[in-house]
Amino acid sequence: PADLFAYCLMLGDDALVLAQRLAEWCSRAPELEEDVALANIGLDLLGQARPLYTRAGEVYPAGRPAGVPRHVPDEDALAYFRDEHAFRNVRLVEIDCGPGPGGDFAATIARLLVFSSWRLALLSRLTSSTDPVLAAVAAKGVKELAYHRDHAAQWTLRLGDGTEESHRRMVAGLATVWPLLDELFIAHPVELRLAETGVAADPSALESEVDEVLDQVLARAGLDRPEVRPLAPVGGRAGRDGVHTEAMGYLLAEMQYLARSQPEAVW
Amino acid sequence: PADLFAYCLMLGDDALVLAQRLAEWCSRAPELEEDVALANIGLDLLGQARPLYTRAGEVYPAGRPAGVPRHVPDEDALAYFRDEHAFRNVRLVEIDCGPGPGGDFAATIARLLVFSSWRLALLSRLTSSTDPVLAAVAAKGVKELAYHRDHAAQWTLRLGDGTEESHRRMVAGLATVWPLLDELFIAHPVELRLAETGVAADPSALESEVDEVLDQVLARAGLDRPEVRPLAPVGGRAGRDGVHTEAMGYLLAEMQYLARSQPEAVW
Amino acid sequence: MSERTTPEGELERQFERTVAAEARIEPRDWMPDGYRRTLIRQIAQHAHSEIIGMQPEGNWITRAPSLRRKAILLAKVQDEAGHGLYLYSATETLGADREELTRNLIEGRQKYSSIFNYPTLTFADVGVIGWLVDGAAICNQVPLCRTSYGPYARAMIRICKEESFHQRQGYELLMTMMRGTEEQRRMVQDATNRWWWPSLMMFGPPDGDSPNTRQSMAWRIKRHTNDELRQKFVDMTVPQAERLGVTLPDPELRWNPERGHYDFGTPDWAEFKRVVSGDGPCNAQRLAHRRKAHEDGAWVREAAAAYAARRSAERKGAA
Amino acid sequence: MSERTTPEGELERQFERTVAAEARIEPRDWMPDGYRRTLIRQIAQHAHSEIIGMQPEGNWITRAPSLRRKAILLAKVQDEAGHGLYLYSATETLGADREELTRNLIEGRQKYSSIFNYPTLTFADVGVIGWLVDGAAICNQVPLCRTSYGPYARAMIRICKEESFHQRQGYELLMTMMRGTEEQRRMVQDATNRWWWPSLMMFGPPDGDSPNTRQSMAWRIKRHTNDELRQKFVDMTVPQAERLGVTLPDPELRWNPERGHYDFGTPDWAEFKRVVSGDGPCNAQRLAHRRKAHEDGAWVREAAAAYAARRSAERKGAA
Repeated sequence: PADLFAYCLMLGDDALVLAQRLAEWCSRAPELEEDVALANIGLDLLGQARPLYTRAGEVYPAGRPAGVPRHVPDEDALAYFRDEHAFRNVRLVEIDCGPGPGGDFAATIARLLVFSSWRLALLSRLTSSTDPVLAAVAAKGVKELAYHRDHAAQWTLRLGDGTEESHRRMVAGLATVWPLLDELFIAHPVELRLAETGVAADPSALESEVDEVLDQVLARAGLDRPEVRPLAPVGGRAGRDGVHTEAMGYLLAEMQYLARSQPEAVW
Repeated sequence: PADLFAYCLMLGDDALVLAQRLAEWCSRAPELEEDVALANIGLDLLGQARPLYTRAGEVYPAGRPAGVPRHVPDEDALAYFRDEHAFRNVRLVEIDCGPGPGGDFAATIARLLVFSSWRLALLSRLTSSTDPVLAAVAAKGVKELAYHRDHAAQWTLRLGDGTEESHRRMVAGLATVWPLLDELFIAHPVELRLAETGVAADPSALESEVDEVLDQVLARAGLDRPEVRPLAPVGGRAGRDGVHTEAMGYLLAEMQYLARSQPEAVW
Repeated sequence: MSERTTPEGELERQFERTVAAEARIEPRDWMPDGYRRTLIRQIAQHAHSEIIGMQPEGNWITRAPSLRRKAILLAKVQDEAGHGLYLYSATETLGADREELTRNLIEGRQKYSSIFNYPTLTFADVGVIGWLVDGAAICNQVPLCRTSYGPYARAMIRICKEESFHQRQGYELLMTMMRGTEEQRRMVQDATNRWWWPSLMMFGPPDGDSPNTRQSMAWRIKRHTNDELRQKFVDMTVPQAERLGVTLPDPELRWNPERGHYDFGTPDWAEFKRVVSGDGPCNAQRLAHRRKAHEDGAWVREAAAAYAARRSAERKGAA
Repeated sequence: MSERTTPEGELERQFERTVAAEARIEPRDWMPDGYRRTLIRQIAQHAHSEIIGMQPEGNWITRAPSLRRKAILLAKVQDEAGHGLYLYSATETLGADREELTRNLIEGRQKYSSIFNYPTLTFADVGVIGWLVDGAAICNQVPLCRTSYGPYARAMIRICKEESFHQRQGYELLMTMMRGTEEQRRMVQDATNRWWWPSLMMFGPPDGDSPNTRQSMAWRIKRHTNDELRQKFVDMTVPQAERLGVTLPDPELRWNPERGHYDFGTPDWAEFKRVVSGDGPCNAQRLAHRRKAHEDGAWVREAAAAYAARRSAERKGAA
């Protein structure tokens, strides 16, 4: 159950943290249609995170952060009262790809393209997970992710094959996120153990499928695969081990501050 | 004592919040000398805030935020465990004047010019406060503030009379901060009551002195006083009443998050 | 124009008959220039209000204190973007250009609802905006569902439905907070104090000072006067405040059994005028935010247009 | 050059005598080109390290959990900027140009200490950087206080004094945290685990792989080999770790009574090479941060230069 707990957090944290990043765009997107679209994608991801956290709390109550008042549901205890090192998301979702100074709309699209291609492949496999909640989340999620991937691919075409400026920015955006790509396919021991029992999917098995999708989209958009080296882990540990980039602490401070300031409050 | 408590918070919060904003520049300044200078100014202001908070805690222990563990000193209880509405700083110090997207070095200098001219005038009067701690903080502070004002004035000259670009940015920077100027001279009832007993200074009496300084600096820099209207209060309430701009919540979330996440910790 | 006087006169009588019969004017129908101009201005201002209105609540999405509230809030702000979209579409049926309207907004030539020039200072503001601001908006907008211009009326039907949903969610958040801690109750009361008077001002100046009302009512664009709507809002809201357990910050507020309505104090109309004319606590901030988003996004819109033009040229070449 | 062979040879002997006598070379003295180049490179890299080193700790200034720690940290990072300034000044006495060196840094042509390519993940990292990273830096730098080039040696005396102060502050923070909560002890141990091996790598590759060491030692620029300094650091640090109550993450670490030193494991030199060559967890981030600050500040530096030029022209006009 500790493994399943950890695995639910991995899948849930990926979704929550990216939803948080996408929510930053709200009222800042390049056009209204995109405000709507990015919010929609964020909502889908939030909607995936919540049952995953609830499932995590259910299978392994010992994992609930200590000292959180009982009226706080598991999903909020896990989202708001875990410290940075207990977050299991891949580092791709936490970096600033805009609207902050670390990126722009192109970097946001580049990340969404990579993330949704990968997560779609992952959830497709999880539809047959032996854990019923994972299977259900995955079944719903694949439809959502297919839309997210399509949305990102459409924008990759428009930006890659739009103006000189948009091409230049799309190239830079891909270079921003590509170093985080490798980490997506590195299996954590928890994933490997659960994959054996049919609960999880081994992410290393997704690489060629995802690569193919990305290559296709990039080729159609007139873009090359960036030649950048992967972002190193820290002492062999990365996102799945709770070791994040320096951006993560600021993200959590903003997200968790109110909940932690008033732990007894009821929302 | 509640009045003196509130007054110490006003003076302390002005200093702490501006120090926080200046600290954001650290490693981001236009030249190393300026990294050093802005950090120095921030340190002076932090150094003013700390005894003011300690004094506040001393004269009115009931003002200490509830539930903060006893080992946390008053200065930290007040800086880290008060909610936004209990912060009494003027709104000038909290807005983003750079390095965030809300400003740039020129806006930072414009704010520093206005703030330090005003606070120097204020502390000059407080050197003869009947409260010994205020008088001591003021006596030390006037020397510091004289340097801050001089530093800001020098940069105002360089930027106002530097290049076309720097002139344009300095004009914009002044326009960013000028709407917050009027608030500096509006006396809060606490200030008026304490001014009568010689503890505080009535800020409305500082206006002509500060105006003269600003006019002199601007004239030498070839800059005009911006023609902008003052930023409205909210239902008649502004910074001194605990009603802030939307920037304040984010500033506090970043500043207080760690302390609040681990209230039992010892630093 | 003079040569078409007779048919024009006939068209105008036809238009007036349609309006008087409570039937709908549709985009292809003839309509007087003043009607068209009034509608474009009003619908554009309404659209601008939805778009600017994303900011005060959007301010709390990344900081919402529970996942459920985060999802509700994100969905709500998304709906506001959607409302803006329908409304801009409605102006396009009248021949307006969205890009031009957006420029009118960000260059300060067209207004938006002044209520959004106040800051959201705590999470309770999110609830109070739902309760009071959406509540007032609904009072204003329900009659617009029967407004004479078809596309506007249909947009309003959809919008009103979603806004009542938002209003209930806002009220429910406040109810939950009032059952929480002392500090939460303080936050709700404080937010109520700050938003009450601005909400009353949402109905516009007193009828004596509202020059456009008469013509708009004749055209069935508007159906009630500002003061009528304001009274209706107060009557509806006072019992809600009581159920919630908050005090509305108006010492003159009391039930008047003779009128069958609540009496209430006079909003600070001088403040109203200041905020409308640009001097509210957030006017500059809201416009700067919108302007920045628009300008930062210019390269994206240009890329999309260039891409679409190229694809369309290719299709023509292939045909 | 050949025509000046004799005086040059004389100058070179003079230089070598000065160095061998442990006296100081000063800016106006003759010095071999290789000595000058080596010094410029080494001092510039040291300056770059101070400047880049502002970032990992600077990352916690706005979030420091007490006002005292905030002030200590801000002052420390400010000192690092100050160290950068002295060191760039020392390179200027050798004829280098600060702007050019800065460009070398931000364009990746000159290195800085690889230790700063690791992230600071918790506030304990601030303490551990003081303890281990400043501790290792001091081991490296104390001998430089007697280095043969005068301005460098004098800068190092001042820097070492401040760094020992920082080191004590870092250790004191960790001591305080270890007396705090369980979570704080976990943070200190975790930070120690992450920073220990990178700290050992600060002394550079093993002596067998360090090609420049011999010449630098002959010139009295360097006085101990990498491995000697590394051993000294380990010997100094192990008892400190024990006092603190943390475990150093090296199973091979044990006292060797025969050698009178601690034996310890081999750092992951493959990782070291990757990080030096640009592939650490933060290399790209650190450089991008520095580049952005430099580029964003260009208009300020230009304005200051234009202003200074104008004032100086006026003074000349007046004279």
